[in-house]
Amino acid sequence: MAEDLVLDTAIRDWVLIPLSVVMVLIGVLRYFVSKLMRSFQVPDLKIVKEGQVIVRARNLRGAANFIPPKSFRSRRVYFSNEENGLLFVPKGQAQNAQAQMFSDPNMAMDMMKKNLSMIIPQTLTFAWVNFFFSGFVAAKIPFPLTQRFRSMLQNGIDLSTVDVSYVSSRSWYFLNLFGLRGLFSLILGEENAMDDTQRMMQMGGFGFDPSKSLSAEKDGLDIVQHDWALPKFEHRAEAVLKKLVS
Amino acid sequence: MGLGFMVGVLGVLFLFHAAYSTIQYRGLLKIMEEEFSGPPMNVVLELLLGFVFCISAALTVPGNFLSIHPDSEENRIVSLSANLDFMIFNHRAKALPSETDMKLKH
Amino acid sequence: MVSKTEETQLNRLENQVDNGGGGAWEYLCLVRKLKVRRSEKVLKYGLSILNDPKKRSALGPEEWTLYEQVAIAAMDCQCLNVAKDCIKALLKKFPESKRVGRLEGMLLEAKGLWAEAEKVYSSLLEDNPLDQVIHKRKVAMAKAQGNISGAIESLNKYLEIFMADHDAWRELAEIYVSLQMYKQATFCYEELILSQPTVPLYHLAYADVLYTLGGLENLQTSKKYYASTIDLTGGKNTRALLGVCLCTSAIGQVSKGRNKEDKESPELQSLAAKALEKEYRQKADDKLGLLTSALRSLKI
Amino acid sequence: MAGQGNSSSSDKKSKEVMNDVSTFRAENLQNNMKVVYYSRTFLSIIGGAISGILGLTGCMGFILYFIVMAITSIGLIAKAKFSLHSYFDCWNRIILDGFLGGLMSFVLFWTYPFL
Repeated sequence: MAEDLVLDTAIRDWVLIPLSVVMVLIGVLRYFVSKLMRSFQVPDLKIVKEGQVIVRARNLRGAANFIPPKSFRSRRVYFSNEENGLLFVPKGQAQNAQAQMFSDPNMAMDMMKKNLSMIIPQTLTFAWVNFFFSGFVAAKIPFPLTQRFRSMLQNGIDLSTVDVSYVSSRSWYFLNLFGLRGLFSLILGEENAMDDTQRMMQMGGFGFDPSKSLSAEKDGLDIVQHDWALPKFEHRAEAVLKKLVS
Repeated sequence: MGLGFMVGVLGVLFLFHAAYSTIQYRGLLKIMEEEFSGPPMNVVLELLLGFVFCISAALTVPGNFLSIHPDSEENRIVSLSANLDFMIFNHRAKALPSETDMKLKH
Repeated sequence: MVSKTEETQLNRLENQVDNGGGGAWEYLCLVRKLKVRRSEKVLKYGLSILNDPKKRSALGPEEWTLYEQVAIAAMDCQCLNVAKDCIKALLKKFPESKRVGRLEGMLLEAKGLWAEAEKVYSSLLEDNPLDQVIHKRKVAMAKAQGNISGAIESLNKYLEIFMADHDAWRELAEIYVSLQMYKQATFCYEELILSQPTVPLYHLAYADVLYTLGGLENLQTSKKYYASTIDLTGGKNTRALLGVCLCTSAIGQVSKGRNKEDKESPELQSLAAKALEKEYRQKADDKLGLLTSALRSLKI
Repeated sequence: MAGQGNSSSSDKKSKEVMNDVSTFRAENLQNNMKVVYYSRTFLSIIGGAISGILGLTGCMGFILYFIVMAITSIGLIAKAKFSLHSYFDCWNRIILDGFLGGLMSFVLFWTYPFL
């Protein structure tokens, strides 16, 4: 179809390599900025207590099968009974998250800081790529793609005869965005292997809302089927001893 | 850890060098309008060597596996650590004669 | 939590340092990491490092953690002057640090001046009411004064806030056991099992308390928890093996023959007995006779 | 876990007493999976560079990716000294897990030499 286009090497030196370098630097910069901005809020009693209640309820849910049925049932009642159960949140008191967020200034500040370190560099690079490097064939990807990819990969190039494997710099940006995630996880350690798209989706919920998670924990606890694991342990102990003695 | 890392860096350097020489080679081919079928033999050998180095680095650098069984030697808990937060000081050692020469000299 | 390999490593290092093989600093770090109580060795080797300027400067920032470790060890060994000097050095370096304030409170405790220690702790609590370690020190102080009920009461108040602190649960359990209040102790050990289900020693302690409580149902539950300890330690925990044998014979006596229990795990106790004999033969074969006669008296 | 006296004995575990109640050390399992993830990611990047330098196009490149991933799996199994059950709860943790995770990095480093 289209014969081989000869791409000017200058494109590579002045567009593609700098773009990749910039994205790597942004990733590293974001790592250190988020490290700096990890603000330490002074926890007040209420939040600490609720956090501990949730941890304990989660432990109960997780290891329920390790304690006898009677004590599990008594604990479940203790946790989720209607009057003064730990996980029970009386209807009136359940402020919604937004009201709580505005009432507590440093939570709003923290929200803004998280946005700053994630969304802003992302949109800036994207705008920079679109503004400066659109409208020309930037790179050749080594594997053939179907026509459907043309609109995505070759935006800004209005020729329909160009082979789909020649792409514009925007697709090079996306390729870098996803490709560098592996490299970042190697360089900067496991936890920021999540790149921005995942973090954006995760960021949906507005702030940590204790009352919602308390009732969520309560529902989780109610549906736990207690099946005592200890009888099985006797069989396993027998097997272990048989092997040890033989 | 140090050795594995060095081997990995060496492997990556080999790859860079191979990449560099391939680009030179392609530039040469472009001038002589010949088709690029594959890098010359010595570059391929270099690639293989680099690849082997990288594999060995990839297997050693990230650290080794830990056993997941609670009864394996490294996981089996033989004693609880002393509850030092609740440590009390008036115990029977009060009656024992303490070594007198213990002193912080500065 | 001290695992088998860590224990052997600790013993090896201890012997090496004892007969002058060096490595005192690794030993001190391991003791700190495993949180084991070796006060007299820590005091001796810690001072040998602190009194030698060259070694001390080689530690860099770690020097101050060593000062703290030696200070606490000195209090434990009643060498209060050494503790005072260490705290003075720390105060010079960190004038208003709360950690050093805590050490001062502990020094007052070691001296037995409970009122002043109480004052120091409450002043520290003012600026950080949620400081867990201070609460724990107040509990320890009540215990040291022999006011056990006060210790229990303040520990319960502490646990109402910090429910997931398993060290506090363990301390409460041990206090209840010392007061033979086994019912409450079982509740605490259940909490510990919930927070760390794969730690065999919690299962073992829970089984011990249930066995002491007695009664057919408790004995059967206790036997199951001894079995889970055996499973989690690969059959190498002697106390659990003995526990199984004792439980079986106690169940036999209590139910006097109508033991429907045996259908679930019939050979558990005979296997446990064989494993015990094998272990005794390996480790202490002069006491083998003792073991076999005891097992025979339990009719296993 | 019945068959597992200590980590060195490698006989197969009897299935029916297989621990439906898992008493694994979760943090060690996570550590092992992190090691697998790091090895895979690093080698997918290296594989991408190699296929770029060799000038492979189209499916040849992807075939090389699968070969590299297979070699990584074999290397990891050798590293676990074939007593897989003392390090992982099931086989595909080490064979299939993250097989396609490194694909994007592979593609990126594959296109570099083509520029």
